[in-house]
Amino acid sequence: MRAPDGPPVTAGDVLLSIDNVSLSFGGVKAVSGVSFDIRKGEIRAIIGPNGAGKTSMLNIINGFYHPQEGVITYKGEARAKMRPHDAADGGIARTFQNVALFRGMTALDNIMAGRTLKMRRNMFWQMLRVGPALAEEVEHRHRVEEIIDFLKIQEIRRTPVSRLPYGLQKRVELGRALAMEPELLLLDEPMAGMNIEEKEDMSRFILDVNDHYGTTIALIEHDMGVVMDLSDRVVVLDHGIKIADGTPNEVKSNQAVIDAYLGVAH
Amino acid sequence: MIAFGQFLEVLVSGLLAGVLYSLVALGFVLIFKASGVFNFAQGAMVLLAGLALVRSLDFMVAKGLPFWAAIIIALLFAALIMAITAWLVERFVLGPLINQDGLTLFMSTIGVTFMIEGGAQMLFGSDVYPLRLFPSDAWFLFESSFPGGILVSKIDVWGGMIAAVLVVGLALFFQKTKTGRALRAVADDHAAAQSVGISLNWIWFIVWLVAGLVALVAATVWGTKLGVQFSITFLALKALPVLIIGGFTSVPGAIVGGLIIGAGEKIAEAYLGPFIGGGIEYWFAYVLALVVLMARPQGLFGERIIERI
Amino acid sequence: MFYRETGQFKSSYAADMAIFPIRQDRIALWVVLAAAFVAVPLLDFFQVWPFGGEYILRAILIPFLILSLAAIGLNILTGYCGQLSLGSGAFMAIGAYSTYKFCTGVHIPLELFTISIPPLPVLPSILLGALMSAFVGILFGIPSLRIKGLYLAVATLAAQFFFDWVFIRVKWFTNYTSSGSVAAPDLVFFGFTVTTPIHRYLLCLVFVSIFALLAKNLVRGNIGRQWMATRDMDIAAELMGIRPLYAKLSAFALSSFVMGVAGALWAFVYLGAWEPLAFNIDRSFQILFMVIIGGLGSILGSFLGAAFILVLPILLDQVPHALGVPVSVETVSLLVFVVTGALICWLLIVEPRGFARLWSTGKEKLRLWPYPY
Amino acid sequence: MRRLTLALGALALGATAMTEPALAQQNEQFLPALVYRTGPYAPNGIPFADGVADYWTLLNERDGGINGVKIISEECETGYATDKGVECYERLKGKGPTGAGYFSPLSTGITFALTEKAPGDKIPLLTMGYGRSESKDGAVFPWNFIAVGSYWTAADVAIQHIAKELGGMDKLKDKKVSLVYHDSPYGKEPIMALEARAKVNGFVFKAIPVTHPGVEQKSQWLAIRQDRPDYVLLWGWGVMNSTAIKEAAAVGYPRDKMIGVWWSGAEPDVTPAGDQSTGYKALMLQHGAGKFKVHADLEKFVVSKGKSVAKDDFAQVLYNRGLLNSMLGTEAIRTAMKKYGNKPMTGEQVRWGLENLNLTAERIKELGFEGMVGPIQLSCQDHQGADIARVQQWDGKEWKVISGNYKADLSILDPLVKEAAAKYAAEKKITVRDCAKES
Repeated sequence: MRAPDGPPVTAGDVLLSIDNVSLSFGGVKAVSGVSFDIRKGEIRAIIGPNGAGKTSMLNIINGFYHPQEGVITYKGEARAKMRPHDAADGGIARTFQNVALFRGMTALDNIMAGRTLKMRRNMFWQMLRVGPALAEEVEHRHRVEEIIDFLKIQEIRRTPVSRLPYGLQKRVELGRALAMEPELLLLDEPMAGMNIEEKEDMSRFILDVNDHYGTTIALIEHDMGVVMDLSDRVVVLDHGIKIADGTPNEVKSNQAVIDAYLGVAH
Repeated sequence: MIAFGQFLEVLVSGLLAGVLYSLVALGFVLIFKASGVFNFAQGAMVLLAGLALVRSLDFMVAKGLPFWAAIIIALLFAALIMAITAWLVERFVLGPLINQDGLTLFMSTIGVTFMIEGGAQMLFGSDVYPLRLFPSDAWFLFESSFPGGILVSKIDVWGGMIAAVLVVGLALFFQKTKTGRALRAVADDHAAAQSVGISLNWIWFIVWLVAGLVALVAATVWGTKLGVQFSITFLALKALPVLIIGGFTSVPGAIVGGLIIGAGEKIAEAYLGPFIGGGIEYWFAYVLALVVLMARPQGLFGERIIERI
Repeated sequence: MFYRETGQFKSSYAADMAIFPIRQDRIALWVVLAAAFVAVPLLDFFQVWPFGGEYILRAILIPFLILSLAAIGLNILTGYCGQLSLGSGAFMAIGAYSTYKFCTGVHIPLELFTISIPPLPVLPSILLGALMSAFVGILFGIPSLRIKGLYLAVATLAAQFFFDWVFIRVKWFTNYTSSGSVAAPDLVFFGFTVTTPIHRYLLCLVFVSIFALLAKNLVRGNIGRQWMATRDMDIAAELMGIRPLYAKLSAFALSSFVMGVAGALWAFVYLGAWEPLAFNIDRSFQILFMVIIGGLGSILGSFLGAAFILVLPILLDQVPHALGVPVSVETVSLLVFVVTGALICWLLIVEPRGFARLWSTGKEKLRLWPYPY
Repeated sequence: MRRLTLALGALALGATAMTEPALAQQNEQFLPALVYRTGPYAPNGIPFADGVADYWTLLNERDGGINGVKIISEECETGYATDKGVECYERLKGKGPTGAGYFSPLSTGITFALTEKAPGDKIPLLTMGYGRSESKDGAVFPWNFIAVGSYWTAADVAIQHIAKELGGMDKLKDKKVSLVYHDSPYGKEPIMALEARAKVNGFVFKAIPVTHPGVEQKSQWLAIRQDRPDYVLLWGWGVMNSTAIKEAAAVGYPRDKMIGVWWSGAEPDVTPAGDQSTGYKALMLQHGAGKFKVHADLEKFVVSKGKSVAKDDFAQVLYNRGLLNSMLGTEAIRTAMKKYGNKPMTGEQVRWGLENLNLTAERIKELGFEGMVGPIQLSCQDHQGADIARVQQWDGKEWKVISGNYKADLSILDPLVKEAAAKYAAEKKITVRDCAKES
């Protein structure tokens, strides 16, 4: 099964659209009837109080959860039930709320692992590690070094990630997702647990990624200031239902959003 | 009618044999449940308990003590040995390894296995020592309905009853006693248990002690069946499929797993064996366990593994 | 002082990606290889201590090399891909018996046609035998897509016991000998018959060196990163496009292949004649011990673990005799049990990640020495 | 640092142990002993090892060695594991002034492995009553000596005894004989001979495997209960034997219809089953338990001096087998000395001694083994030397001999030996010796 390879999507077109999607776990509704879209090249924020179904939404987008209802259209093609690696094939990359790095590997290897899909030499060549196989490894190492330079993590290349401080782990994780050269980058609370300085760094990286590579980004974030600064459009979820969608300013003044955040009873 | 009688006989003896495997499997479950340690040493503990029991028993009988008095003292002595073992294991091996991952703890219990096997034979000898606590002949039931009747070994029935008492006893221990409740708390969440003042070291000592006593009970039955000797440690391998079918964390699972494995392997040996050459019990038990796992990856009674990200 | 990388600059990524980027390490490797390939044969040739007689070669070095190879095989599966297996013995047995069959000719009369392969030379037989092992490895790896951790470990015992039984019961594998034991044919490689211990040793050394290098290449390449990613966090790995099916089954296949080669060498080079008991559950456990004690996820660790688990009991066994202490064999062998067990526990307490980690911590310290930081 | 020194010290010690400079006196014969005093088969391994050691001690204490050449020996624990056995073999084979005289591994697996190594090292294997049955053919197996009896002899004699109990060979027809065997090469050895016998005598033969180590045999015995064979042959080792007897008792199979091989007929096999063993029969490798003239010497020269390693296994079946094993080995050395002189013998010389061993009734009486073993003569063609065995029965307290000697039917067995040996020779590309040309 391959991810849809539809017609090329240009900036401003809809890259991914979610129509009336519902997901429940054994009777508990996590997401119900949510629709929104993500346009090519934008930074799209998904916000909402705890338990609003934000992470579930990301899990649906990259195929880890399969919604019971609704249609997901990616690059113009509605997709059937698919496995997470098919989403990766289609150019969707992801970071995680609680860092999900490969703890036993170095920062460099973690990011190199992001190149998996781009590497073509088979096991036999890898075993010999000469000629084309070595050339391929070197070529991808170049690309990864660019990312390392970009994220300014040259010093920790060879450090096992389990020994890195949290902020750096988040950065490596971003690097790993970037190594996949994604079309759509999903960031799940990229700034959770960071201090102001780290947040500023991370924000700059996100904007740079969006600028430099033209990567479409969907992010979940709690820090409203960050969301307002970064995002082009915001979708607000509460208890699995979409309560608002629009530019940061529109959303900010939306009464339903204010109520949800202040905890007014429905 | 003969065929059905034979089938019943195989089934009954399989179920009972399975319960005897459960006796060994129970020890694994207790330790895994309370500490997440896959205790490879359980088979060696059965050997140690058996040797301590039979050697002290023989010694006191030779000294002229009446059998009933000798058996009580011998049981107490063996229990004491198991308590000392539990203390040593906790103090010198598991204590220092607290918070390590499962594989390291598993490996350390293999080290413990070597030490117990070597130490037990050094202290008590490496010969075969007969133990006769239970009758080992058989009943022949329903002789009027089936020619020759249905054979039921008495020792297997004893084993079954002992297993039942043991499971009820363990259930009461976990439900009704303070220590038992603490054990359950630890099983649920190590850190939380510690934060409410339950000492992990104490708990681990208790759980190894209980597992040691379970090993002693298993040793009385299996020692009578086989004679107390090194080969008793191989029982661990018969208990493993029982363990996976039941799930590593469930006491009733160990019993149900035993019944399934026992009946399954005996029926396979009796009805499938003749066609493919026999001797298939060992692997059949594991293949059966594998099939169950394919349907339920955590065993029949194990806690469901939920994948999150 | 002497172990520094200061002043060693890499001018290309290829150099930076070498197995040992630090010069001192490279030198150490060459020294070890030279010792293994040149010094040992020389010492043996001149019968210099401790190579008087054949004991060191035949009873220590040859089994050490073969078991290291098996440990590398298991390390690929358990150490790198995180799939715990207790079926190593079975895969070694498949390698051994298949090699034997290819060596003596395969003849399978079927209903419609007959599969008939004439007796093959030893080398292709070993490789084909290992392929068989890899094939079965894939088959028994399929449950790993659903079953994890200790449950999987116990499930791999199904393979262990099943093949124990198969090689006892199916007479075809043993060419219908009356007892079901098998004697290896002569070891002929390209017209040269390997008989003397030193030749056998060199044969094993060549196999082990090649497979260690290939394994090292794999684990530091793309497939190795896929394995480790699957081991460390299988869900995240899948979200990055790593197919668990491919990662796990390729690890099972390669690991079984290497273990198959090790099994063939164990049977053909070390034992010479064998029965299924030579590959029973104890062998599986022995190799798992080696991998854990040596260090999961380390090729070097496989060697260190094999040395520890194999050689330690042999050494301990001889200590009292060497000291002239009159202790009975029984006491000594029981003491060996106790001491080995205690050392395993002690080692795990000191460094739960095994020898490989001790080694790398030691190197880090050495780099800084004499300064504490 | 102190730790490192200690570790290095231990290493150095180990290394010295392995080299063992030949400081030993030149007039000593080194005899190795592969034993298993621990592990699953220890209850059977201990008495055998004790017998082996005590007889060597006796020779040293009473006679000052073999023709004045003192015996030095060293035990190595194999735990019944093949790879450990090979390590022990390598460790011991070069010790002493002339190297190891001969090896007796007492394990089928180790025997198989050593069979491949012994010719290269020129050390004979004395595998008394076990190992490859076809190694009787000394032309193909010059270094293997399956002296006194093979499993095929055993199988044949067992059938003859059954026939006698039934009242004649013709009575065997359509009777059922089942073999309960240890599922390993050891247990499988007799099957070929029994199948051949079944063809000749027309009985129904059934082989029932028991998986190692044999702690669980319920299914097998339920099958026997349903099948009701007239006789059950038992080919077990270690815990399997006593468990079989108990299960037989549980299913009500008469113990006196069970006949064990000589490795299933010792005290550790019957005592764990207590009274249930009463009536159980087993073959004897000619000898049984009990004291003979040699035991009087042992008591006088070894036991009373506190030099015996035996405890309560003195004069038990396997202890006596150990004595016999040592006696055969040392007599072979004595034979070799006649040709090569009274000095330590090399393995090659001991091989000649074994091949030319001729133990007459007089010599056996002299050695104090009268009543334990009959005359044995080995030759290039015949590395077994005797094809007879008796049957004993456990009366609840001790083993009682209940039959005379049966001679195995060589017209059935010899073709099997020839065929199997030829197959081995072909597979291993061995040039078969021409025994007619050798003296």
